[in-house]
Amino acid sequence: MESIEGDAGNFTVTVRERPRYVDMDKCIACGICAERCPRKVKDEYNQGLAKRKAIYVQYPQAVPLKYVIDADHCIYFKKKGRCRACEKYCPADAIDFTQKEKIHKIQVGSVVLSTGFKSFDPSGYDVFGYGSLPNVITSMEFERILSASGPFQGHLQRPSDDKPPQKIAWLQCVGSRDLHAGCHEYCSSVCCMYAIKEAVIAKEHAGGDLDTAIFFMDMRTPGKEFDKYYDRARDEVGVRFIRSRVHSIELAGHGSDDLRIIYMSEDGKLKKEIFNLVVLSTGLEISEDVRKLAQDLGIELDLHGFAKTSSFTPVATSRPGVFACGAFTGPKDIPQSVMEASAASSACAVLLADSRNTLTQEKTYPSEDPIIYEEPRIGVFVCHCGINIGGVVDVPAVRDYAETLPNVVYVADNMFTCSQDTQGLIRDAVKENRLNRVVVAACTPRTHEPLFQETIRDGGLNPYLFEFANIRDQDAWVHQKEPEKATEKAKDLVRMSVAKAALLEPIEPLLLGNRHEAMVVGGGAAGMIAALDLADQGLKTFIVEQKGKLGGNAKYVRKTWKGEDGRAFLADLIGRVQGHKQIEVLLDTKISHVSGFVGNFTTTVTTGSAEQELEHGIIILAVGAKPLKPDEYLYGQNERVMRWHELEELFEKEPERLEQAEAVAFIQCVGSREPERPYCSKFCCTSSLQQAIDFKTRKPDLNIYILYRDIRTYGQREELYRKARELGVIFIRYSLDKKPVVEETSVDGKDKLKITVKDHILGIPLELHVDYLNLATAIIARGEEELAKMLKVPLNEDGFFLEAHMKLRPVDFATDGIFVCGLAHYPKPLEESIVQAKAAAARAASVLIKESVEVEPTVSVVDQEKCIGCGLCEASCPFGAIHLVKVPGRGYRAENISALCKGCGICAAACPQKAIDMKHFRDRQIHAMIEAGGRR
Amino acid sequence: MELVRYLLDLSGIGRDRVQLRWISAAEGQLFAKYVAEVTNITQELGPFDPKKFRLPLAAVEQTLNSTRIRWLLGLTKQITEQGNVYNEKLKDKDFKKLLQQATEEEYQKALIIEVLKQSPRSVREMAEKTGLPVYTVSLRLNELERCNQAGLKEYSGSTPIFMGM
Amino acid sequence: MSKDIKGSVMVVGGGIAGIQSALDLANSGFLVHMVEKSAAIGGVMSALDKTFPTNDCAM
Amino acid sequence: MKAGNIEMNKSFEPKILAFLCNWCAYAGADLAGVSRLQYPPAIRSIRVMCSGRVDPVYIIDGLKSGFDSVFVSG
Repeated sequence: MESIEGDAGNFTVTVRERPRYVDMDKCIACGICAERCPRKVKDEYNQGLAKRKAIYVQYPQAVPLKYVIDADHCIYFKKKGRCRACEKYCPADAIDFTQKEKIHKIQVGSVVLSTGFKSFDPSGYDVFGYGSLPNVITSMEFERILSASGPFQGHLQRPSDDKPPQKIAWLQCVGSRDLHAGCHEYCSSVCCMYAIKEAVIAKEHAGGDLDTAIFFMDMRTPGKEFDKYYDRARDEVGVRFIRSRVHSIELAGHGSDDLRIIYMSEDGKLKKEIFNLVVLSTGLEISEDVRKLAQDLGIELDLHGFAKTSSFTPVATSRPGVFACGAFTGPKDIPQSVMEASAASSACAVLLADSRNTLTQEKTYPSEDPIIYEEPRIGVFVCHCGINIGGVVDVPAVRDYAETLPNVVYVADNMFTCSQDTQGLIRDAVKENRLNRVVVAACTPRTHEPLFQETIRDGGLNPYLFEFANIRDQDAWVHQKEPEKATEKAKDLVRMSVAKAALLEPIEPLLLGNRHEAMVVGGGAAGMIAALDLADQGLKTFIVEQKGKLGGNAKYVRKTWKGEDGRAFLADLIGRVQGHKQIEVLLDTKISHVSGFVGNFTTTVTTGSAEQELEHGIIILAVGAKPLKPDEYLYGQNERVMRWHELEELFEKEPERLEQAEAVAFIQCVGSREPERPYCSKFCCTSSLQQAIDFKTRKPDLNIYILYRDIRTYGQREELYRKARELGVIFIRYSLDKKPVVEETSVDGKDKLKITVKDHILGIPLELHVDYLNLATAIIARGEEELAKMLKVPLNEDGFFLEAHMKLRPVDFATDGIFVCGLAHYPKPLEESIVQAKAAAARAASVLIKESVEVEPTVSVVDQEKCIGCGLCEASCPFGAIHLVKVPGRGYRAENISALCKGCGICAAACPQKAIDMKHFRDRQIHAMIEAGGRR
Repeated sequence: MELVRYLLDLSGIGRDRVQLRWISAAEGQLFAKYVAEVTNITQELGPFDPKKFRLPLAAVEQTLNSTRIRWLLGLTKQITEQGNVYNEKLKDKDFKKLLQQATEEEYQKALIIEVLKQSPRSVREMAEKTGLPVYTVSLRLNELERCNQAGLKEYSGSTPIFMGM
Repeated sequence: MSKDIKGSVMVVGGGIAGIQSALDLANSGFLVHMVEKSAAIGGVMSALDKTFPTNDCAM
Repeated sequence: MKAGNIEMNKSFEPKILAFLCNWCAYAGADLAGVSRLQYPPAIRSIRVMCSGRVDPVYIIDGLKSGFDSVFVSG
């Protein structure tokens, strides 16, 4: 990308397309060129741990799966016209050395920059010996070592002698949270998580005896389900966690490749330990290329090189119409990147709403081939899923077994059946072998069935001529120590699926009219942002709020951690919502009933005693959460003990209180990260630090103590931690088994609080006398069981709404047309709530703008010949989806209302006449599965 | 499902061959625990030989497919919550009793039908094959005759021989 | 802000964020041009073995 | 004798037919996989949209077909 000219809504972007020297239309990705290419090059994709050729594909599942010539290494380009081996051997005549660089000028309405990050390069960091000690590697290198498609096919071995290591150490914060030249001050936000994961997976690969140790300063696992993983890694998997900063690494001895780590333990003692392999948890940084690009495009960056954004418009860059998401705006993990990506798309959609659908066209499918009605011809595809399945189940044996089953005419096994290239293989196999039923044995239909249905649809088959065999989630993964039995089970499951597949029949799609209104539940910041993003696209939106006014928890945010004015933002937000023509706000309103489905919801709401029905196409849940009222540390018993924003409000109202105070303390993790609530509330550290800095700036001689377990100022928030320490805020770590004790006392006639806590560095109990104590208490769910039940969406163990997929679908539910954002999903700071709200709006808008929605056609069917009109089905259906209709001359007969039917099949089981059957789960299909499964 | 378990007890197969457990999408741990539990129970019971239980299995299946039982099951809610055509509401306990009695009768009839499918038999033979008391066989046979599901075939001496219809 | 608004968006970078953005935009009725400097999309995530905290395969 | 009997039975590999509701038990079973919880390899599951779909006859069908027991989970 070279430059952007023009204004938001109409940019001309200049991009330079580098030549591939391979004709994309001709290349068939057969790989002969790479086989013949004499030039070997270090493979960047495998972090230089393996070699590739000068003509290559990045990785076997690459999209597009087309070869490319690396002109920097190709002999033809280096030695003017020599070699040309690839050209000679290419069967498709795809090599084209004459390709030139092309300049494109493309007109677009807006631009999204998702340029990502690069891993910190520790070469310049000589204390850890990276580059000189072969068994000191980076975390990205370790990822490739663990990967089944990596240089060692997933066998755990170390670079120096290819031997499996017995002891591995991870060093956290390499290049991050480090003020040395060339390093970064910020926390990279993801390294704690990936290090724990790598340690757990390494132990899984090595099978038991491997010792793993993670050297860290603060364990920062603040995300949803993150602390549980950490707890499990430590308590069940046996990963060792050593709180220390590593001093240096040296060779263990002459002639040995092992490494001695010299580190300072928490109590200040110098310790040494020998490891076979050391992994550096390198941070994330913005590359020089991206910095330069930003400069050329006129995008402002912060001092670390990340795109400058406001907490309130977290995906907008300094240039109107240009948006940013992912690691370009700060170090972050996959779910947060995915949410930002959706948020950026929402921001574009708001900007370009008037020109929607002007340049796009609908996807078309080949018409369905009538061969589907012929005798069953089944194709079976068995997936290795890297080593996920292949490492346990004997995949080739399952494939060969499938070939012996009745009606099976084609079998194959694939490394990753879900990859783009395999989809092509499946489509081709369907056409070439006239397959009319397809079975895939792989992960789980709950995530991947839609993908394969789409694939066979592209191949000319009805999507319901597909059947899944779950041999990963419910086989390979849960029988890791019994490979033979797992293989037997896989064979049985494939046999059952093939038996059902033979009886599958095509099902016609069910299209229903779609409403274009949205209902947002909750009028806090998240709810309002989501509503505005939809309303700004011209979509009518209802906000249903239980309380008497808008605002929610955002009113407590006086300032964001970046220093922006939270109250002004909230006032502006409420004003925009109330003044918007497309938004209808219903205050003091409760939801009493919800019926319907995506595109056609009807919700009954009550305001006081008045009841009304809202009709809408989607639901966004933004019901928020609340802070815990603790029953410890004298909260509620002594007025000097407060929580969250109570102390700063007190100091605001009565500034003399701050003037007179000599010392204040904060206790972190009150009610969080405890057995009862094993999760982190994510923004308490930031909040307490912000307050501490504020107090200390206003009254420099005030003593401030922060009692913490880990300081979790992830990302650029680390600045606050540094600043607080510089200002002289005192940090004292405590552990869960030795919580601080708070007592009332008086000093020189003044009422004080005495806090006793064991200091980990000095090893002795400290007594602190403070005027005020502020507790950072857990953020807890509101208890939305009833709402969850009404909408049939799940809650997790902690009472927060559970999204469809933790990483890839962070605002969706498995139930279509319902989305979640804000604190209802998990505790998070305001800027992340805003991102998630915009993401929810983006996902919701993509449903709302459609003229019709396609619903699952796997509904019940009534055989009116058998039906006697008894009405038992109508009485038993929980969804009101089947009723009796008058049939002239025959009395009443049952009829299915497809739009409401969830396909549960209760009616079929209840019918005394056996007149009801379920599409795709027909009686005879299930019988066939049972019969096939029982066979020995 | 409770009814199936009741029938499995009646037929000597044993109710524990069917296990029911409720879990939610978030309870992976519980799922693993339940599978271990059900596996254990099954191991304690030992292998199931469908050949040995051919007759009771067929009868149980027939009972479950019988119009009477399917109707009763379908009407459970109506009878216990809204009342029958005479506006009588049955207590859960009473309804359960009624259902069990109906199930037992239907099962006995099904056994007799299954036995008669093999060949025409006398009442005593039927009692022997089904394991039911002679008196019970006579009662059920009577009902079957009324519904045209069984009938007199011939006399062997003075002993009547019945057949399925 | 321009008067002639184009119904298209350019997404720069084909990692997980870029892909998600592009998909959401395309599903909302906008034409998307994706620009990626390497020869394939997928970004860093494609090189990860498994992902935290579900241990799903990154591919 | 009885104890010995049970011991013997323990060694047999049961085959259990499982009906799992797509939204609850099947999802829970997937989660068990994601969490790598190990359990005995005895079950052969059939996914249904709701455990209410499980006609009692299916259970008898399972026993007739050679399964040692039937597990219904919703």
